[in-house]
Amino acid sequence: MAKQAVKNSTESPAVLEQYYRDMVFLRHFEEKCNLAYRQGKVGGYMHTYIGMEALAVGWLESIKKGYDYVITAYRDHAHALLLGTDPVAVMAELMGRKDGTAGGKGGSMHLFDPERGFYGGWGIVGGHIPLGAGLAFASKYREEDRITLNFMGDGASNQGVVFETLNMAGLWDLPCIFIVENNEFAMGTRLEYHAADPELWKRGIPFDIKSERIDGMDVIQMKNDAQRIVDWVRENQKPYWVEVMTYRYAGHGAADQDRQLYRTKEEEASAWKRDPIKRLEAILLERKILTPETVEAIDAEIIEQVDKIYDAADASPHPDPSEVYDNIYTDMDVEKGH
Amino acid sequence: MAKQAVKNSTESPAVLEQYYRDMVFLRHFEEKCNLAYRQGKVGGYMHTYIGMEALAVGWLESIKKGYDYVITAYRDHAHALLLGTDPVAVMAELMGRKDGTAGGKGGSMHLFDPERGFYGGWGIVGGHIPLGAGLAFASKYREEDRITLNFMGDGASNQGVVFETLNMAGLWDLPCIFIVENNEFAMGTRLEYHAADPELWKRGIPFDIKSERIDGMDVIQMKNDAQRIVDWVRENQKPYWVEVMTYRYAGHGAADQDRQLYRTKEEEASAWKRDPIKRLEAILLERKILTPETVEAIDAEIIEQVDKIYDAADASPHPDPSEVYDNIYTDMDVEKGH
Amino acid sequence: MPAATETTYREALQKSMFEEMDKNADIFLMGEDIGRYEGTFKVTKGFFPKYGTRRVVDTPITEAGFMGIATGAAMAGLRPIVEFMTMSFSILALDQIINHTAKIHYMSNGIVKCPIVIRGPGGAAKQLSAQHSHSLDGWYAHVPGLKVVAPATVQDVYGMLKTAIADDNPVVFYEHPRLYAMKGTLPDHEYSIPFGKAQILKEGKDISLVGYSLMSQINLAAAELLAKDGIDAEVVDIRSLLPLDTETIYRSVRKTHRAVVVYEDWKSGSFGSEIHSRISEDCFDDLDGPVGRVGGLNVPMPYSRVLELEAVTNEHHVVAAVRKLL
Amino acid sequence: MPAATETTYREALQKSMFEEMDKNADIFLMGEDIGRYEGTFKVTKGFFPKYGTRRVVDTPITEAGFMGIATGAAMAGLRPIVEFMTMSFSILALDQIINHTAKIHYMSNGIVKCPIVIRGPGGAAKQLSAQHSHSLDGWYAHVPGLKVVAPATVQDVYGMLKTAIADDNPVVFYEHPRLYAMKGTLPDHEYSIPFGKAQILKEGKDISLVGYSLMSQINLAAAELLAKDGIDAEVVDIRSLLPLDTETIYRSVRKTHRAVVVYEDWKSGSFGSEIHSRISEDCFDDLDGPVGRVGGLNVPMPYSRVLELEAVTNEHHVVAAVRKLL
Ligand SMILES: Cc1ncc(C[n+]2csc(CCOP(=O)(O)OP(=O)(O)O)c2C)c(N)n1
Ligand SMILES: Cc1ncc(C[n+]2csc(CCOP(=O)(O)OP(=O)(O)O)c2C)c(N)n1
Ligand SMILES: [Mg+2]
Ligand SMILES: [Mg+2]
Repeated sequence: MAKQAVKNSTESPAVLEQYYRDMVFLRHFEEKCNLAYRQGKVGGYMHTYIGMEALAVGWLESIKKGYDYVITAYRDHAHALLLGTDPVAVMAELMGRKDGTAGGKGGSMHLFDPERGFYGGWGIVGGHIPLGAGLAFASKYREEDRITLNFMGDGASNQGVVFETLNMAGLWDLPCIFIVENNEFAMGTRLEYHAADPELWKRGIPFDIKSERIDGMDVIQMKNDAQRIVDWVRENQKPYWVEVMTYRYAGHGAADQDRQLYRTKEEEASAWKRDPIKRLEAILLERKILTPETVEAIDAEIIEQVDKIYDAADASPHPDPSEVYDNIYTDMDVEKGH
Repeated sequence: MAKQAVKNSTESPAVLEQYYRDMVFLRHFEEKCNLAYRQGKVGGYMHTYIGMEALAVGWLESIKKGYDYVITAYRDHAHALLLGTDPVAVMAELMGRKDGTAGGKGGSMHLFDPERGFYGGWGIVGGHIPLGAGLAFASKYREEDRITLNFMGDGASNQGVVFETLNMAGLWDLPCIFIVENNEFAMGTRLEYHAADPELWKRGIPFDIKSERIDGMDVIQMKNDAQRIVDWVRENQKPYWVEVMTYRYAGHGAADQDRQLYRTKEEEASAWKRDPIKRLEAILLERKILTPETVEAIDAEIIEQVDKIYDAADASPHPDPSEVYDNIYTDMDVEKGH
Repeated sequence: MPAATETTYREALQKSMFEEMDKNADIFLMGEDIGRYEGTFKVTKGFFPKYGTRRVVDTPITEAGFMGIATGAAMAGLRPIVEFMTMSFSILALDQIINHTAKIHYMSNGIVKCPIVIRGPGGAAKQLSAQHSHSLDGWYAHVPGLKVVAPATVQDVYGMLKTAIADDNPVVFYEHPRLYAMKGTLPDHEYSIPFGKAQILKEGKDISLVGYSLMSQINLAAAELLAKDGIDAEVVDIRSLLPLDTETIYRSVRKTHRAVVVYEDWKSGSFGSEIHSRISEDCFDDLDGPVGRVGGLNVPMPYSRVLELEAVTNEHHVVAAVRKLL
Repeated sequence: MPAATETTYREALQKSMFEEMDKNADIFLMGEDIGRYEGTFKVTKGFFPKYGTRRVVDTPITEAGFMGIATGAAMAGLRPIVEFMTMSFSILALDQIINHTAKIHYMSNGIVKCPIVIRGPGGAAKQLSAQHSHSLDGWYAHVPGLKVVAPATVQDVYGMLKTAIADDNPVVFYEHPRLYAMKGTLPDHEYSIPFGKAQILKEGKDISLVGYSLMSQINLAAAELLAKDGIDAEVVDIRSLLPLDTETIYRSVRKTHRAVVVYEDWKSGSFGSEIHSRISEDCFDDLDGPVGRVGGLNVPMPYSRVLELEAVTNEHHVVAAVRKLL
């Protein structure tokens, strides 16, 4: 399948190199986040996208950035970054700083950038799914041709509100693409222990919603499939349900050090063979779009870029304590004090 | 289909007559409830089963009464009565009396009779569905071979918690039969306005649960299908999802006088042609199990029986005001007073 | 004297919504059976024929789901008015309301707005039993990010709904099933009533009866009964729970030196306890005796009318509480 | 002196559950990631290897669904212990808990029992942001049909969990993420602690500090700080919110004539307000001044540590409140 997609791919070398750079950037960015977490610069819950890069790159390359709507859960750095949110603001938010996307109020799980169509960044598993349908409801109401990408995890796809939303999306023809990032785990729970039928793509069927399962580890194929679906939804103004197969190499979050409780080292090692970055790298080398030297140069360049992001973010001040009261309402204060 | 079932039916005349009597009893009982409501003897929300009799009779004839578990929503008189709950206690509960199934605390929507396996009687649409799965969980945990009948409306089948429950029922192989009483309406909302795909039977599919749609207006066929499914679930100790097609002749509840807001008189008239009681009556007459005279006699006998039930219930005293505090906890009182 | 029309609480709500929907096409209604069926309490009667399926959206019975969809639509700039058939059912949507609707503005540090009205009847109607008779006003009033109002009069329900619809924040608009048929006179001109202003429904000098929604009417009835015994009660109608106008409440208490807080919710742990607590603390030196409270019994609502009447707060309970204090 | 072992709050919980599960095969655990993954806060570590999939049930992330399944199982006579990964997520199961679990006994007039323990960490841990830091204890304590306890010490968490498991009614058992690692000495014999008994954690004569769960530890810390200034504070640990032992609270207040109620929940409309309100009313004549309260800021919990520390109640806030009153 992947071979097929590659053979038929019409992407220019420049575009392929851009996918590569985007994925490498995400990888290094997330690794930096992990480092920052270990250093105590980032706290709370933080979840990286390591291993899943092709998925987000493929989808976000397929939409009209800044026009279409995107929403996801707490594993949200990649989506924001690919939409063009200032990476310094993202990193600063993780560090809880004034220059963060939400001035330090949201943290890693709650990134927002509505100007770029990004509506979060949510922490209640499954809870944002109706919000995403609501974005699609709004664009339909206004007779625009925006579409909404509504990302969730495999674990989230069990939540009741997801099914409620699918029913209404089907009933009202909402132009919303529900994307299950099936990384095989919900925290410490393996897919087969949380889903009665691990073929999650079937969940759109009872609502007469077009549904399919696709691979998310080959960025070229991912982009092709995503584009096909995005175009269909924009054209037909109806929902779509997609299960995308991927893998989470890291622990659930930066605090999860107990991977061996739910999977073996062997399993992890074998999953690394599907690494989307290495996969595209091989193709780029084979096609001579890149050489081992340029690969290394890109890597070095991006590492430096990420270092600068980190330093810039770290230079941002902490919020002033008084800001704790800001922006609860648009027009009034809460009663203050303990 | 109906013809087929009738032809193959092996029920004895006595059994068929019993189905008939049960259905006629339910019909007259519910009509009496309506009368009691109009007289102001019953208050609050009250929902009758008129038109749906074959469904409950068919299912409850298929289980081991008093051993298996049954749970349903607020449209619950039929289920309790068919399980053998004292009809005087049911009527008295509707009237809010001391001799009611819950001493007047529950009312029409909240009948309970755990001794006969009946666990309610619930008012939050869809809310009791996980409870039913929990009953099945308990019987499985104890390695009994009980099964649970878990009834809900078509409208209820949209609630998120229903899908959550299906997933766990599938995951844990709970011996629970989920039965959608599809009477085409959720209060004033027609099936097609509340379900993205009106084929509700499909909703078990994503959870790898055996699923089908069957007719609920022919009691003989209903019983045969129910028995087949009950036997399968008891044997295989796995869940089942069934959509049963029926119709609600009356308004949503006794207070709903606005049927013309959501359906035409013509539609109602044509639905009456499917009346399960008339249908069985025709068969009984054709087979000469009953004659027009015995039909009339049965009717008169049951009307009298229901009159007596009503009178006995009405003779029950109202609860003493002090009972308001009873049975909040098994072992303590709440703080009293306003 | 300005022109006025006799109208019900329900009609006042309708008038307010019609006027606002005519002005702004971004406003739409969403809820169960609100369109073709005209709403269980008939508040939305006439809206579906006028605005059609686009602006009057009948939903499946999936409270969490449609509350979330409305919230998403509000985030994208529309102005939904969500009806819960009864506020009791909003329990199923609490995660959406509390974790999403109420928090998005803060979590995004002000870059996302969520202009939405959540309305419907709350409290006990008549014999609807334990699952359908909840007073959740206190829970909502506990949540920063929400505004919560509960008007008690025809004039207020009209004017405060206007304010709610115009608000750029989520507003929980608590109606009461036992108020819908209540009549009053509505001025013939448009007006709105700002949030955060309590009002004195009846002046008095002996004791302050503090409440909101139906309980303000109960307090008026109690005041009449008390008047017969020569007790001159002042009736303070809070109207807005969050923000709360403590100033007006305190001014009244500082005048009468005595107060009873009256509410329908379970007595223990309600928002009435909060008001009671504030008066007790902040007016400590002005009080001639402890502040009284009258709330609903701490019991799940029973079905039987005999028992239900025991459980629900009425004017005689208020009178008894006042007598105990004076 | 009886033998005792130094142990953590977490270990005390584990010991209590192990002992009860060994005795009664009808007890089982249900929750997210509690089995193979040992629980997010590791409270259920060791249970899955010992009891297996039958009695330690890992669930999908569907709070409403598994809460309802556990409730149904309890109705049929089993004795589930449901863990919410954090009590914040129990918001998604509120309809199940409040409308089903809590009401079945009353709605059936006593013929159905629902013996179930609902447990998990509630309140703010550290930088978990707005959606993961809820104190819902007050909401549960508002609901007739539930019992609600929130132990503050190693001894209590052990003994009260025993009582909760033995109870034939639904019990909401509030733990605190910031207490799990706290150490204390646990007697080596089995015991249980009845609900509805407050305790004096530290005697004092100048003012009563009233709280529960983590806040009782905060109050102890505050009392130490106050002692340095010569203020002798009494620390009243409520332990059980519903039923509530007002007698012990009032006895303390009648001794010290002053009180501050301390809680972590949002200041306005919390269960702390309820306690505050009761003391103010029932001890009116014994008070030398208004009762104080200290609660969490009325803000959604911010992520930034700087801001979070502003929002969460600590011992210095308590000290400041006491100083204001004395
Ligand atoms: C309602 C709710 N329940 C539980 C949690 C705790 N939790 C956070 S992430 C997570 C796992 C979700 O897995 P999945 O949806 O597959 O997403 P992934 O983390 O794999 O991207 C859990 C249980 C939560 N945040 N919200
Ligand atoms: C959660 C919730 N939402 C709304 C209601 C109000 N309500 C009661 S019955 C009903 C219609 C249910 O229809 P369906 O499930 O098809 O059952 P039927 O009445 O047809 O038997 C509604 C909307 C409720 N009781 N609970
Ligand atoms: Mg996952
Ligand atoms: Mg129906």
